[in-house]
Amino acid sequence: MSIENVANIIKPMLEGAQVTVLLFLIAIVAAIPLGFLLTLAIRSKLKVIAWFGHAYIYLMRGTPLLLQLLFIVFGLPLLPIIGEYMVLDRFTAACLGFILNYAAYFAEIFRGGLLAIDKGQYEASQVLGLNKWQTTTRVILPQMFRIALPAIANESVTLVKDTALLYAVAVPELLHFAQTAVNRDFTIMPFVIAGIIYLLITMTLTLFFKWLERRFTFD
Amino acid sequence: MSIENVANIIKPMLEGAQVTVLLFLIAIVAAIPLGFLLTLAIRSKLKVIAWFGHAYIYLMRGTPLLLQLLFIVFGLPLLPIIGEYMVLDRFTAACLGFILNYAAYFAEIFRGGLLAIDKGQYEASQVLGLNKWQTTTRVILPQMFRIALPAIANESVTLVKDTALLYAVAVPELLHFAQTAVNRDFTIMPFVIAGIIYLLITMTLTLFFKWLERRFTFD
Amino acid sequence: YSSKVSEDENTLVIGVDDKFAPLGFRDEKNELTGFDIDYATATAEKMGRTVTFQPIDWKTKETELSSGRIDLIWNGYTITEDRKKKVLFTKPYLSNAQVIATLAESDIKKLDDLDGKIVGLQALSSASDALSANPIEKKVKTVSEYADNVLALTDLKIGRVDAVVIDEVVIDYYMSQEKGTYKVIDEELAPEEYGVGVKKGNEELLKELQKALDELSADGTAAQISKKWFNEDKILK
Amino acid sequence: MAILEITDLKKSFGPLEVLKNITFDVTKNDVVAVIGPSGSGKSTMLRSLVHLETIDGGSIRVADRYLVKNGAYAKPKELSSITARMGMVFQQFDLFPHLTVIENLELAPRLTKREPLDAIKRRSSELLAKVGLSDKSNAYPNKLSGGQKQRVAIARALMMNPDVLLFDEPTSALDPELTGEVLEVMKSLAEEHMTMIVVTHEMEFAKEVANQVIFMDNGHIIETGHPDQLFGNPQFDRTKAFLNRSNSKKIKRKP
Amino acid sequence: MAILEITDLKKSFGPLEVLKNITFDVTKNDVVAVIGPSGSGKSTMLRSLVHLETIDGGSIRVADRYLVKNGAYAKPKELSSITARMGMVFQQFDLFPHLTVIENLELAPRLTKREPLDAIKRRSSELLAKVGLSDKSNAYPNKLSGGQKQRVAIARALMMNPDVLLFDEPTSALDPELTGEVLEVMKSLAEEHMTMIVVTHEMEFAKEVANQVIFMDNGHIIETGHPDQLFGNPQFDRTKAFLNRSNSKKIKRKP
Ligand SMILES: Nc1ncnc2c1ncn2[C@@H]1O[C@H](COP(=O)(O)OP(=O)(O)OP(=O)(O)O)[C@@H](O)[C@H]1O
Ligand SMILES: Nc1ncnc2c1ncn2[C@@H]1O[C@H](COP(=O)(O)OP(=O)(O)OP(=O)(O)O)[C@@H](O)[C@H]1O
Ligand SMILES: [Mg+2]
Ligand SMILES: [Mg+2]
Repeated sequence: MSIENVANIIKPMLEGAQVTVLLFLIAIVAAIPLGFLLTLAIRSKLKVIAWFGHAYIYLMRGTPLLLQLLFIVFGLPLLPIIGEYMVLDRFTAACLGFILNYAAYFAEIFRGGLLAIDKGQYEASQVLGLNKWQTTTRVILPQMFRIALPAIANESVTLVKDTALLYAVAVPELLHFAQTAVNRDFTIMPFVIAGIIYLLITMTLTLFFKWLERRFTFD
Repeated sequence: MSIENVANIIKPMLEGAQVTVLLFLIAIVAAIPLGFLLTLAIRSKLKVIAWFGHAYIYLMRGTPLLLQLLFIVFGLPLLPIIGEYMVLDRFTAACLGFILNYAAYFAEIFRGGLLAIDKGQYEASQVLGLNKWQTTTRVILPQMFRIALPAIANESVTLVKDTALLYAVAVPELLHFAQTAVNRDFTIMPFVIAGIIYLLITMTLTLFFKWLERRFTFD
Repeated sequence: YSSKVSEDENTLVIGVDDKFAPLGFRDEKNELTGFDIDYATATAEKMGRTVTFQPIDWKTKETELSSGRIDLIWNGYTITEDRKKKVLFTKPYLSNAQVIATLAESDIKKLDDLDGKIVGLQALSSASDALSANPIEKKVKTVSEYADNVLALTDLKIGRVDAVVIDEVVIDYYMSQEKGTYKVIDEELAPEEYGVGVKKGNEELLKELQKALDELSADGTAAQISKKWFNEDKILK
Repeated sequence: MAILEITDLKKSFGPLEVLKNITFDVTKNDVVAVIGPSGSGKSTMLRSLVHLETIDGGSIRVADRYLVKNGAYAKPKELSSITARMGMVFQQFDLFPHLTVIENLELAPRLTKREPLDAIKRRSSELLAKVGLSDKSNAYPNKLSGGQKQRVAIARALMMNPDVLLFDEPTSALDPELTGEVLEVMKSLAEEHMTMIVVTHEMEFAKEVANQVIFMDNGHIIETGHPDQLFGNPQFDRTKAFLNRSNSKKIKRKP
Repeated sequence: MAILEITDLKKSFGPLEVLKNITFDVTKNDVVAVIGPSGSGKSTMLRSLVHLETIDGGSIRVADRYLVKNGAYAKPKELSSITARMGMVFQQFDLFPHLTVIENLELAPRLTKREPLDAIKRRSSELLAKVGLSDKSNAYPNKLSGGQKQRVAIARALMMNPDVLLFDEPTSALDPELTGEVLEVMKSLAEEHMTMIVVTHEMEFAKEVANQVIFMDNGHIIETGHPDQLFGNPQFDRTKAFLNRSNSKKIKRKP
């Protein structure tokens, strides 16, 4: 296989990888705050809101992301009446699916993080005269974030890998171009290259989170 | 939508669900012992074996399962010379992909389980005259299994959801038939039904593992 | 379901896109049906073989064939020069054209109207080859590639694409099923012909297959199947 | 006038009456030691004073204002300005693990006090010096020993300039070797006439530093008095029994 | 003849020489108490006897067979039959958490002894009765108190009919209130003439039960003798210093 050939294969794949990375960034930036809101929802004193939050998380974690993507991309527009307002461009729809799904997973992570924070932190803050908002933003969130960091790292790597699902909802990304090249050239190389690209992305991400964890080790 | 219609939709989907369940069972039954062997490999005193185990796990966890499936189903047969012996029937190939992938995840779980077992357990066994095999099978494994159970439960639910990837390698399963019905009838119902079927499967599994955990709580 | 590789020599495994009406698709009972399904069944019978249909992802059809997991690609498989490099073709048995389908009320009337529009088509299909070969391709805004034609038509109906490049045979069928939803613009992209694909190097199977096809054509069975699906005899002699 | 006046305090957790009828005063500059068996309600009483527990009846007056009067709490707005007069030091230190020592001291004043930043900074370094930890200013809590942590917690409480400082078993979570340094700091505070209420098991400290000892049992104050009197000549059998038990426990300890 | 003869034992962890030259005998029916400061090598010495540590030099003879002779270990096959003569009880109990009390006792005999099952069962219920836990036979370890766990661990060791029983600080992980019950069991074993080596901080126990005390420091045996002599009239300064320190510690403890 000539170098030119390889370049020909790699170019579209790298473009596909951009879609992968873009989806990843959009999804993570939106899913983390949404997940936190969801955590607040399930801790809410209003039973309805808490119940809704739990049901949502249960639904999202109990069904495949791929089904959710198919539902949003191809299903929603078919709904009677409101369907026609649900026509999102495929990439946007896919982003939405990823955000909604990952928010549920992040919510669980944050819930765990909050549980791990000692009651004493709230009490010490109260006795020092901090109000609820100050306690949350200055005392609780930084600690929760730190506790949740390893789990967030894990989930982020999973997210990168899940971007491969775009393949199935016909958003052309890395795998799509790999598959196209395989079918055209009858060689296994494109899969190997795709694997290497994914490994590079997940490795970078892992290193980034390792750095972040070290950065926020309080000692 | 008439009842007959719904029945028409559901029947192939339930057949598809059988594929889902079958794949799940095959994958879990094979991946757990394989994962355990892998755990032994990375704890091996032979550097080469340990290194190979680590590399394998790293590879499997760093790339998308979907890519691995495409690789096994479509890529392996393209290999020069040995390719023609690598042509597995699609379902078999998919099973292989799932087994190889999940073995890596289970290996990590078991590794964690073994780390959580106190050194004292080995020492007490030795002083009581148990040999290595007896120590492993009668003392260590039962405890490791118990410690790993919640993580195994989690991973199993993920596995059920990952069976949806069969859709992308064209093994007709639940989602394939749901998508077919959606396109034919222009209704969103089949997705909803698919979601319910997945929820039922994951719920059953979760309950089963909860029962197992209670069963093996030593108090 | 069945996805076995032909274990016994006597079974023909035929790779089909099971969302390609009216050549191969699923009816309300989820059974595979269609012109190609009937035609292939009759052919196999003629050859004294049993037949298994294997739904595949159209994107991977040549890979499937070369891996030996299927014996034939037979599902509105257009004969092209590119593909001839990868597979053996029978003589063409049906003529077809790649056409532009839009919604009935669309103001796209001719090829040039595609300027700046979003066009959908099936990934790695001859529709994609036909579009690339036409100068208009440079002017369309984006080309969306789908796993199958049905998804492309679904998105046309939903409004995510403005037009779909599709096999005439296929869109004719949909237009007869859902009257008034779609229209086809007069200018066609490219004429073409369907053949059956056999793995390179398997001349023997090709010969055997071609013989059976010729016989079916001669004894009128082919014409009969064509009338069932198209109300006329469209078989190429 | 008493700086703290507690009258008829009542508190139940569900069916469990934990504080039955607690009444006592604290005069400015007093050091009050609260002793009593486990579960007698000492922590609950102390926590009620800073509104970490909501009481069911009785009054708490801090200086000239009522935190709660005959079971009715002050308006929400006023609550925190009343409890702000008291600082509290917990058994588990409860430092903020994500902040350095100096940040732990300065967080609350910066957020809540209308005070120039350099005044805050001056006070924080004075107080760190006072508890003998000037060199740990930029360390994170998990790098400190238990005794150092507790000294930081004391300094942190002092940053708010409280009129009264409450301690809930400040040395119980410490290795025996580390209790000394914390007790030293508390002694020096007493010498500077800080008003303090200390729930403690350290009888030695109570004897040496307190000028009033309160013995609680089962939600009641059984006996209260000067340490010489209460330890030397307890009036009630329950007090005697308790004091005997805690002496004998000491001896049974392994080295 | 001594049932256990330890000669010139040497052991290093990397550059750290932990046992420098340990020599002593244990006669049948002896109760040997090993005392000494933390890090002096007591645990390492004890663990070497049952081959949980591999020594670098010296000899260990058990009854008539050498576990290791001048640094050379017995053949792998023989090793376990030699160490089988010794039972060991650990500081952390190390019961098998997934087995009930009775299963903990019976696991090893069932797997390793060629002995009829009903003999094993008889012995296990006898031994449970002996440590006073007949009623806990089917409980899982995590339902037991620390003291109960340690008594099960002793019974489990006795199931193997060892000639010598080794204890490594059997009561250090226990709440002070629970040490008593374990010491009682050990005392009764001593009365039945069980040969024991006990690494301990419980000086009282050493005084009362042991007939030989070994004082180790820094990898050496500094002094050995009858408890009356060693505690009453220690010959060496280091022994004196150690005994003084452990007395004074006792007093400094908080109640
Ligand atoms: N949040 C709560 N909910 C229910 N019961 C509680 C709560 N807090 C304390 N109690 C109970 O109230 C009683 C008094 O507890 P408190 O902590 O005030 O005792 P204490 O005198 O401080 O004991 P100790 O010396 O052990 O700290 C105990 O029986 C305790 O179990
Ligand atoms: N596995 C090991 N690797 C390295 N060093 C060790 C190991 N085990 C023990 N040591 C070191 O050997 C020395 C002796 O340890 P040992 O546990 O025998 O002392 P000890 O007398 O039992 O002390 P303690 O009273 O604290 O239990 C210590 O300095 C210890 O840190
Ligand atoms: Mg308390
Ligand atoms: Mg030790």
